[in-house]
Parts: sequence; structure tokens; C-alpha cells
Amino acid sequence: MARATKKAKRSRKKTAAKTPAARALKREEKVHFLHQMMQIRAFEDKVFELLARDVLKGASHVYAGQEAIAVGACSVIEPTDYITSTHRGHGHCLARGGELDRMLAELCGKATGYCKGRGGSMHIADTSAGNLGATGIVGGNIPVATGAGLACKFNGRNQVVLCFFGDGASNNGTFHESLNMAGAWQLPVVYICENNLYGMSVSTDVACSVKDIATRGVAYGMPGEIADGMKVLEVREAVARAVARAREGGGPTLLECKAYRYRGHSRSDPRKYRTREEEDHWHSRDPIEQFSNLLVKTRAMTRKQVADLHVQVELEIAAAEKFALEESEYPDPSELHDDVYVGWKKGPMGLEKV
Amino acid sequence: MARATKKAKRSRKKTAAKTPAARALKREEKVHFLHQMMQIRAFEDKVFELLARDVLKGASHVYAGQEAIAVGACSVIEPTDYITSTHRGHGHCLARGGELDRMLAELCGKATGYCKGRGGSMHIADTSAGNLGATGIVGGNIPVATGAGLACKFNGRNQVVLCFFGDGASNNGTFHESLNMAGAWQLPVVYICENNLYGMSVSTDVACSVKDIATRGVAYGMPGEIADGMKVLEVREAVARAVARAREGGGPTLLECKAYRYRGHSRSDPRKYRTREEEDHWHSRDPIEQFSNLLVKTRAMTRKQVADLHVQVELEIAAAEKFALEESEYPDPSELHDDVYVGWKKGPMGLEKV
Amino acid sequence: MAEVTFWQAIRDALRDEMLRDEKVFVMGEDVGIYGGAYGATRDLWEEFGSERVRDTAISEAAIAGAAVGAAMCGYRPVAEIMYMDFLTIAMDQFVNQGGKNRYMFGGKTTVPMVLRTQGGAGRCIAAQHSQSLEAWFVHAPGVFVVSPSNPYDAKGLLKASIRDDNPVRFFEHKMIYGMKGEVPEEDYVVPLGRANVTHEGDDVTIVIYSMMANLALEAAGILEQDGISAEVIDLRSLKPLDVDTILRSVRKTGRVLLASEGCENNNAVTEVAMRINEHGFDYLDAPMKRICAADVPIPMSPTLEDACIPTAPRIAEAAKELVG
Amino acid sequence: MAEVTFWQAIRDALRDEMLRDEKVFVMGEDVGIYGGAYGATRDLWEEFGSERVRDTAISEAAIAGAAVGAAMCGYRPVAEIMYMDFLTIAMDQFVNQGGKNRYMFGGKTTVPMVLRTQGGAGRCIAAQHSQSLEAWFVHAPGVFVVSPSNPYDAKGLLKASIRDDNPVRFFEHKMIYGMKGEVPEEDYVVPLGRANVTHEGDDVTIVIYSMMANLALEAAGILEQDGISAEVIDLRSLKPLDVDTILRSVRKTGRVLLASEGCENNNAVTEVAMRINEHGFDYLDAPMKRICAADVPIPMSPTLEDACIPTAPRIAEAAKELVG
Ligand SMILES: Cc1ncc(C[n+]2csc(CCOP(=O)(O)OP(=O)(O)O)c2C)c(N)n1
Ligand SMILES: Cc1ncc(C[n+]2csc(CCOP(=O)(O)OP(=O)(O)O)c2C)c(N)n1
Ligand SMILES: [Mg+2]
Ligand SMILES: [Mg+2]
Repeated sequence: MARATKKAKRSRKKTAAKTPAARALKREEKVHFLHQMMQIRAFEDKVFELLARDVLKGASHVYAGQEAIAVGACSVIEPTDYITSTHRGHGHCLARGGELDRMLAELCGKATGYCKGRGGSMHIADTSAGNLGATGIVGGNIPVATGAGLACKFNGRNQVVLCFFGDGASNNGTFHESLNMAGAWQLPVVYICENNLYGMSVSTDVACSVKDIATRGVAYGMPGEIADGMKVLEVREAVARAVARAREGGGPTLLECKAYRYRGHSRSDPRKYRTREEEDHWHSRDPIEQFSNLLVKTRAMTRKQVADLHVQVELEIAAAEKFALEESEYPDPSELHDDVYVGWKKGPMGLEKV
Repeated sequence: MARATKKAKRSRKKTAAKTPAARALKREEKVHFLHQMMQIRAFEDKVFELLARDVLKGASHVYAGQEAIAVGACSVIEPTDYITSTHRGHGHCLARGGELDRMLAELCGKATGYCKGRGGSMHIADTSAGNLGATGIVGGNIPVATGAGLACKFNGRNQVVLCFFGDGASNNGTFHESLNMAGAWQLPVVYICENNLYGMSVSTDVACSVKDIATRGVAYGMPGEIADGMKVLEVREAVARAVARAREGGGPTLLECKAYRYRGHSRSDPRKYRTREEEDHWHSRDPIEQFSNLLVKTRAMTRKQVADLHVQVELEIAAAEKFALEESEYPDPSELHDDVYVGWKKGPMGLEKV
Repeated sequence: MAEVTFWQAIRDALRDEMLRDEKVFVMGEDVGIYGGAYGATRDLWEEFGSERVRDTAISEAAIAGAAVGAAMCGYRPVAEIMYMDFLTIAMDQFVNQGGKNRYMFGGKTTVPMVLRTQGGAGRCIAAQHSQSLEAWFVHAPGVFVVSPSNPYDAKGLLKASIRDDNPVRFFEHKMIYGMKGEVPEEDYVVPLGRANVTHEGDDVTIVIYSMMANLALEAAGILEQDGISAEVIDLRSLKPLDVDTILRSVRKTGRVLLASEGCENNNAVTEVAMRINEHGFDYLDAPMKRICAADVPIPMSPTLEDACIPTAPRIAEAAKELVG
Repeated sequence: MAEVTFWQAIRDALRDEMLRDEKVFVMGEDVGIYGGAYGATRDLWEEFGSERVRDTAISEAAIAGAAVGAAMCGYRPVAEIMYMDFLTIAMDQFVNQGGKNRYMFGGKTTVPMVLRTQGGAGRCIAAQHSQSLEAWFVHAPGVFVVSPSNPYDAKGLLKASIRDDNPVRFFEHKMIYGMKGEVPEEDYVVPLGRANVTHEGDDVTIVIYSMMANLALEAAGILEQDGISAEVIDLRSLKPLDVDTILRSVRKTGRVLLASEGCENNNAVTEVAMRINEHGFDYLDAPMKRICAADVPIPMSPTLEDACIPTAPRIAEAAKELVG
């Protein structure tokens, strides 16, 4: 056991000493974080409402409660960097600069959505903006992120990849194979495990043989760190350290962010598997509340400004809703066969060259 | 990281204190171990010779160099226990009580082999004797062993499973999912990783993000131990501890046995990827040499007795060869469709009930 | 007879078999207190506890392989893979170990396990939650492939599958769970490998399975109004395949329409067509036709998803073209 | 033109493309100093180093997924899965991510990767090292399926596959690596989706691919001696499928034999038969016939393995029955 543990410890120590923490933030940046978190929350509330009214079809897994993770993490990286997302991906997309209207349009299956309505909630991507996409397969994007990390290494342009996934995903084989590969090849990937205590109804206590997913870093010779996923600045600091290490050639990090999924897994989930007390506890640590309080306390914002921001976000969401529901069309059925292949299309007897 | 590590450590300490080490051995038992190890070596030498002469078809991965692991491990368990094996499985089968003649017949694809010639080298099984079989898929049997462990847990008859696999397999997703499952469910499985430094040509230095596979135990809340795989009694002691723990309900163990694959991966492998010095080093620690020296030194056997045993083994192998090559027939082509399904056979238009 | 839904029929079959045989157990993601993503294990956890109704981690390969191992050691696991799309992760364990161990090991073991899984389109959940991948398993030796279309068959086929000593892939369509039908409370099985003629007719044979069976019945109704008499054959088992029943019908009608919700290219019904070609070519008065999901990743958008998969009117339309 | 072996042709194509385009790289198990289990990457590691000829751990899912990720970021990975049988472990990454990302993401990404793998029977290495699983990928939307039968095609098709912007599954048969053939040194490609009529004839059309193409030529020779003139069509690509070339031949011969080394049930050639049924039914003078591997896990024993797979005499025999 010796070497790996030591190696990981050494690397952790070294980094702590050497890596610059996230630089000091300007006020606008902090406000921007709060704004983004509010947008995500409001977006998800809207999604939940539209699901309940049956306006939204399909499955949407909402990010409410975990906003600090996506916002804190994405605040660290550059436009040329990459992220990969999950089935619970709206927050990542927004934090990576996604636009509310095109996101909501995609969820509605409209032609104006990010993926022309073909992907929906679980498959939003914006590859040109460095968002390599969400996936409906739990753990499905961990290898893809690892391959993106390999591309970054090849490129030699100091790019990094943030790979988001859940506690449940950390029990899938893809997690293991990918982190081993990244550890062996020292790829510039930050593996961000959002531990929200459950994979659907199954708690980590039942499904997972360790309490802290971060423990598993040592199995890949990489640092395993834990951050409070309800605190945007703490997430940001931890990701900044990991990103700095990755850019310096110090390889991957496994960062576990502890948070909570506010909503049931799906609209109809009665949440029998968890207690009201537990929910209350986590709500009392709400990432948006905490951060706005901090901003008020440190006089970065006034209560009034916070309230105004809420109002502004409501307007933004209303605009997005109008765009998605009223101003956008469903794709024409004739588009069914488009873009399956590059350079080939369906003909009367099969595929034909275009 | 705290809990899991502590849990693992605690469990290790507790066990060290409580678990009875392997009981004192009778002389016959020690001689039996030596005999088995010699049988495996001689069997594999014969296999290599037959491959070279092109008498043996197919791929055979030989176990020479690792004999102490299978023999030490299988010496601990009862007839009602289970093992699962690998593509390099002849040693496991023999140590689990397999017969030389039926094994060699199977390798030759003869009807008298353990699997009627359908399986060959990579698929020897003897389920009635608690050998759940080899597999050609690296890592392929780790989930199967885990399921067998679940059956043992259900049975309540104190059975255990020994699951053999290689260092290379420990980088496959099946390893991770299985050990997590066994850790979460506290299954009575001993995961025995035979680290022979290479998966085919790729060294663990290149493929594996940790030096010691045992490090990974902590990622599953289970003890991760290392044994010298060139010493049969050390393997036996370590497996005995793990088996005792498993029978007491203490859950699974990851046990790494360090050893060396004497031969190339396949007959034609020029072994460019490793040095002569490295090979010599490991040959100087030969498990059969070491153990016979120990037996002589402790006066359990004389040199003459050791030499006689060698001769005896040669005769046994010769008998097995005669059985497999001369006295056994190939299966009749008409058997092609037998035993694919229970209760159904191929008819003129497809499957028919029998 | 009681009217029960499809999900209840599945649940009741599981319950009956668990009561009948202590070797039967259920494992999978969210099969416990949650009762399964589509409710098919509801209340079982309360009745049998978390040992025999076992929530697992999100580890499809280990679920599959553990079922194989437990089955080889004398148990009768019913493993659930929540969406058929995730079978992609467990193919090795199901196909290379589960399906082959008996044969490879000289017939000296059995692997009596059932893999229940859920598939099909219709809920706008896109390309990774809507597939029908039966074709892959039809192509894999050593496993049976079963796919019921209604509550009665679901209960009877699942019981038969659990009692069978072969590894069975049991596919449930997500749009059928709410369907109601008459189901006896007393014990019965629907034998594997026997198709069901759910509508008799002389003009065209419609061969289908799963959800398409219900659409085909609807289509038969539409066709009747146009004076076309369709014979609808619900395969129920894709392997073993009931070639006799199919040929009997083709001999009568001379025309064959096959429908499936899997992608068209090399769809599972293609095999049925091949068997008809091989054994009933002379009965054919026209080329066989098939109507399947388009050869695209199932799109999320309702307009595209609808365009992608067969519907009752489209089945009727295709049958009409075939006859007309 | 130089006579080179199949493995050399593959190696040379990789080398040429790596020299031509710095975005091309090779990854897989033992592709480095070992040169690949069947030698197809020999000497590349020495020339290009371990960055671009990358040995991986035994992690098929990560190999596949990493190729997808690198491809989406502008590289052109050629990933090797040592045996086709191990694709079972990587199906999710290949099928659900690699094959679908472009479509799901609204056409806004490409996944220009090649998956090279090796399959087929003939070496007595049993059920987990002898499969031909093309059928699965033919059924999966978004991926192309290519399978050469000789050195010339191997080099030209591999180059075309590497340059293609779609994910391509490139299947090599283990018994062909040693085969020699004339291969130009100058740059050329064999376009995807175009079949090759390797032997002209009027009496029967034999549709095959991969190793079977060589056996079918042998069979055509046998048939000639019996006065039967066979047309042999080597598909080369199973997707896109060259339906035109096939139909042209069927129109002439009226009889079709399909052969493949995959298991019979729902074999990839079944799709070819279905297309012929759909578009060329009226040309058919007899039921189409197929000759495939038996529907069993490929057995190890030489007698059984031989009985399990098609051989040239059996192909000839089947063709004779068809014509006779
Ligand atoms: C491979 C796979 N298995 C199962 C599912 C069904 N499923 C969707 S979300 C989910 C829980 C995922 O848990 P976690 O990774 O912790 O993410 P969270 O939903 O908590 O954000 C499950 C089981 C899936 N989509 N993919
Ligand atoms: C899933 C899978 N991938 C690759 C192979 C090819 N292969 C056979 S043995 C081997 C090396 C295995 O290494 P290890 O697990 O260390 O076992 P060892 O051979 O050293 O005993 C490889 C890559 C395989 N059989 N199965
Ligand atoms: Mg979770
Ligand atoms: Mg090894």
C-alpha cells in the first residue's frame, strides 16, 4: 500500500505548498456567481413546474441544491478548457456559459435548442463552448472526459478537463478504468464527484463500500480531496488547486463535493428513502442562501441588491420560457434522418453518399 | 477519507489479533504442497512442449512461476467452497484437485477432458468440485465470484470463495464493481490478485496507477494485504487469515501475491519488454526451489525424497500425456449442438423442445 | 379473473415465485424501497426484506455477473437492468459468461437466471433510454429472449422464465406497464417458444412482439374497416422462435409484414423474415415488408420520436400496401 | 507492386496516416513494443514513440471512451480492441456515446475514430476468442462497419476509415493476417460502402465478407468444375451497404447464398437478405440460403470448431443445392 498512499500524500502536500489558491475575486465576479446559482435554481424550479404541468416531456433530473459545485468549478476554467456533464447536467451547462433560452428550448425538444431538440435534458452539449455534453448513462462520460484529457495532453496548450459525475457513478466500472488511465498517464483532468448521498433511491451507505468517495483517489495514485459542495468559494478553491496542478503537469485529482439533491429523482418520486429531518438539515445549508448572506455580511452586496437579482432572474427565466414555449417550433419530422452520419444520408435503398 | 481507511485498518488489526493463523501442518501436507507445485510446473512444461510441437492447438497461458499462489491458497479451503479461475488457470484447477489427465485432455480438445473438449485451456471448470471455471475474459470472473459469494452468504453454510485474477485484471471495470459490491455487502470472498508484473507485454508501471494493487483495498473498505507469491506457506497464511475473517462474517479481503510469469505470454512471445536480469532475479526465488529447500532444511524431506518426487511427477505427466494424446478421442462433430440449452435442441427449423 | 396492470402482473409473478422457491431472489438498482423505476418490484422489499430484494450500486456488469455466479451456485436470480440501453455495459457478463458457461463447461453447469429489463420508445427520453436491443441477444447463443405484450403473458412468461434452467432475457416495454388485462390469480405459465395468434385473418400476416403487438391489433381493426383481414402473431419469445405458427399463417396469407421498435438495420424481426424465406418461400406472394424504428439514435423531441417509431396507422398503411 | 501480408498492410496504412496527419494516433493493449497481438502495429512504437502508439491497461471501456473523447476534441484515434469478443465490455462507449453523440448533439460534433478489432474462428481458442459480432454494430445507428478480406482492401479501407469523419468499426479476421497480396506503395483508398465483385458468374450470387470472401473464391473454383458459375460479392463494408451491386448480381443469377462466420441467428448477412427481399424479390428464383457459424458458443476442439464454421466445400455444396 505504501507507495501510492505516500505518492498521493506527497503530491497533496507539495501542491498545498506550491499551487496558488484561486486568486482574489472582484466584486462583479462574486455577484456573477450568485447570479448563476440563482439562475440555475430558478431554471430548475421552472423545469419542475413544467414537468408537473406536463408541458415538458421526457425525464429531467434537476440540479437544485448542487448549484455551488457547477458554478464554483466552472468559474476556474478558461474558454479553451473542456467539461463533461451528466444526466443531471443543466447546472453544468449554465455554469459553462449556456443560455437559458436555448437550454429550455432543448428540454422542450424544440428546434431552437442546443441540440435541435434531438437530445433533450440528458444530452445537452455545446462543444464549441467546450461543453462536451451530458449523457444519460451514469458514468458514461468519465471515459470521454479522460480522452479529452488525453487530447489536452497532446495539444500542449495547457488545457484541462472538468469531469462531473455523481456518487452513484463512482461505483461504475467506467470510473475505475478512467481514473486508472488518467493516473497512469497523468492527464490534466479534474474528476469532480458530486456526492449528494443518493443514486436515485439508493443511499451511498447501501451502495458504496466507502463513506467518502475521495478515499478512492489513493487507488489511482492521485490526490483525493473533499470540499463542501454547499459553498461556492470552497469548491472554487479546491478546483483551482486541482486545475493548477493539472496545468503544471501534476496530473489528475479526484475531488469529492458533498451536497444534496433537493428534489426527488423524478417528478413522481415520493422520496420514501430519506427523512424530512435530513432534507431540512441540508436546506438549512442552502448554497444560495449561504453565499448571499456572505456577500451581504462582507458588504459586497446589500439585501436589496440580492432581492433585485432574484427579480432579474425571474425575468430572465420568463423570457426563456417565452422563447422555448411560444417562440420556438418543434423540429420538422423530415429532419429525422439528418446528421446521423457525416457525408451520407438515407436513400430509398439505404445510405447514400451526399 | 477517514472512515474507510480506519475501518480497513481496524479490521486488519482485529483480524491479526483474533484470527487463528493457518494451523500447524503435518508433514504429509507439506509434501503434498510440494507435489502439487511440481505437478503444475511439469504440466506447464509439457504444455509448452506440446505447443511448440504444434500438437496442442489453441492458446495456453502457462502458470509456471506462480505455483505457490494456487497451491497455498487452495490448501486453505474446504470441498464445499468455491474458486474462480482465469485464462492462466491450469494451476488453480490442479490445486483445487483437478486431475492431470482430464486437464490435459481438455487442453487437447478431447472428449475425455473436463469440458468434453469444448472449453480448452481457457475454460476448464469442474463445478461439482467447487471450481466455477476459468474464463478467457480478463476480469471476467470477478463478478461471477462475487455472485458466488452472495450465494454463500444466502446459504448460511460458512462457505467462501477464492477469486483469482491478475494485476492486469485489476484495471478492469469488473474489478471495481465487484469489490465495491462485496465490500458493501460484506461477502465472503477472498480476491487474490496474482501480480506477476505484466499483463501480456504491458508492465504494471505503465498500465497501473499504483504500485501495489493491495492499495486498492481501501477504496472498498476492505483490508488490502500483500504476500510473497513465491512462498507457498506465506500465501497460505495470508489466505487462511482472509478465509477465517470471511467465515466469521468479516467480509472480503483483497490479497495481492507478488510473483512472476516465467514464460512469455504466448509461445511466440520474444519477451522484448523485460530484461534477462529481471527474469534471472525471479528465477532465483523459484517457489518450488525455495519450498523444497525449506523442507530439506527443516528435515521434513531429504534431497533424495525431493528427487524421487520429481521422478514421480514425470511419470504422472507421462501418464496424463498418454491418456490425452493416445487414449482419448476428439468429440464427434455430431455433438456440436449439445448442451447449448437445457431442454431444447436444434431441429430443422430452429430450436425444439426435447 | 382480476384486472391487473402489466407492472402488477410482473410484480405478482416475482412474488409468487419467491414464495414458491426460496432460491429465487431479486437484485438491481432501486428495486427495493423504491419499487423499481417502473414499479415492477413495488412492495416486494416490504414483504421479503433487503436480502432477497436487493438494491445494488450502479454497477451493471457486476449485477449481471453476480447473477451468473449465484445461478451457478444453485440460486435463481432475477436481475433487473433498469433500462435496456444499459445492457451495453453488461454485455460481456450476459453474453460471454452467462450465455456460454454451460456449453463451454461441457454441459456441467446451468445458469438459471432471468434478466429483466425495460426498453422501447414513447416517453421522449431520447437515444440512451429508448432502445430495443433484442437483436443483439437473438444473435447470442445460449440465451433465450422473451418479450410480453400484455399482463397475462407477462405473468405467465415471467414465471416460465424463472423456472427455466436457461438464462432468459426478459424485455418489458415502458409503455405497457400501465396497461390493464385479465390475469388469473391461480398459478399458470405461458410456455417459452410459443407464439400467440391474437387476431385471425387471411390476407396478411403481421409478425410482431412487445408493444407492437398492441399496435398491430389496433392496425388490424383499421384494416378490417378497409376490408382487409390481418392475422396478427405475437411472438412472445424471440428465441426460441415458434416457426411453425408463423409458417402456418404465411401459408394461408402469402403476405408478411414484420414490425418492431428496434432500429431497422438487422432488427430482430429480420431473422423471422429469413426463416420464412428459408422455410416458406413458396408461400410468399409478395416481398416481405418490415416497419421498424428508423436507423437513427431515437430523438427526444416528440415530433421526431413519433416520426421515428412505428404507429398503428403506419402498420395498417404498410399492410395495405402489401395487400393492395 | 510489392507483395505484403495482411498485417503489414494494416501496419502500413497506420504508418502512412500517422505520417500524413499528426492528429492520428494508436491506442490499445500491447500495441507498443509488443506490436499488437497479431502484429498489426509492429515497429510503429519504435518509429512514433509511446505517446502516439499508446499501450493501455486492460480497460476496454476506457479505451473506447477515451477514443470518443479524443475524437470529439479534434484527434483521430485508432483504438484497438484485441479480440472482438472483448467489445462486449465496451459496447456502451462505442454504441451509446461514440455512435450517437453527433446526432444527439444536433450535428454539432464529429467523432472521427476508428475501432480496429480482430475476430473469427479457426485457431481453436474457443467461445470467447473466436466470435464475429458484426451484427451488433450493423444494428447500431451512427457507426460504419468495415471488414476487409485481403491486404489490398485492408490498406485502402483502413486509410479511408481513418480519414472518414464517422466512427468506423474495422474488423480484421485472425486467419487473414498472414495472407499475402499485391499492395501499391503509393497512396490509395478503397472507398467505404462499395462492394467488390471478386468473381463473375451467372448461376448464383454468393454474398460474403472478411475471411469468407477467400473461402467463397475457393468455392467458386470448386463450383466451376461442376459447371456452375458463381458470382462472388465481397461486401467489404457491411454499413454502408452497397445494395446496388448486390441487386445487379441477383437480377442476373436469381439465386443467393450468403455466408458469414458469425452465429446464424440474426447474422449480419440476414440484413443483406432482407434488402434483397425488399428490393429484388422478383429476381429471386429460389429461397435465399445462408451458411453461417452454428448457433453455439464456438467450441475449442478442432473437430467441433471445424464443424461449427463454414468451409469452402460447404459453401460450394450449399451453392450447388441452391442451383441444383
Ligand atoms: C448506467 C446507468 N445505470 C442506471 C441509470 C439510471 N439512473 C439514472 S440517474 C441514477 C442515479 C445516479 O446517481 P448519481 O451518480 O449519484 O447521480 P445523481 O443522480 O445523484 O446526481 C440512476 C441509477 C442510468 N441512467 N445509467
Ligand atoms: C477483457 C480482455 N482484454 C484483453 C485480453 C487479452 N489478454 C489475455 S491475457 C492478458 C493479460 C492479462 O494480464 P493479467 O490480468 O495481469 O494476467 P496474467 O496474464 O499476467 O496472468 C490480456 C491483455 C483478454 N483476454 N480479455
Ligand atoms: Mg448521487
Ligand atoms: Mg499479470
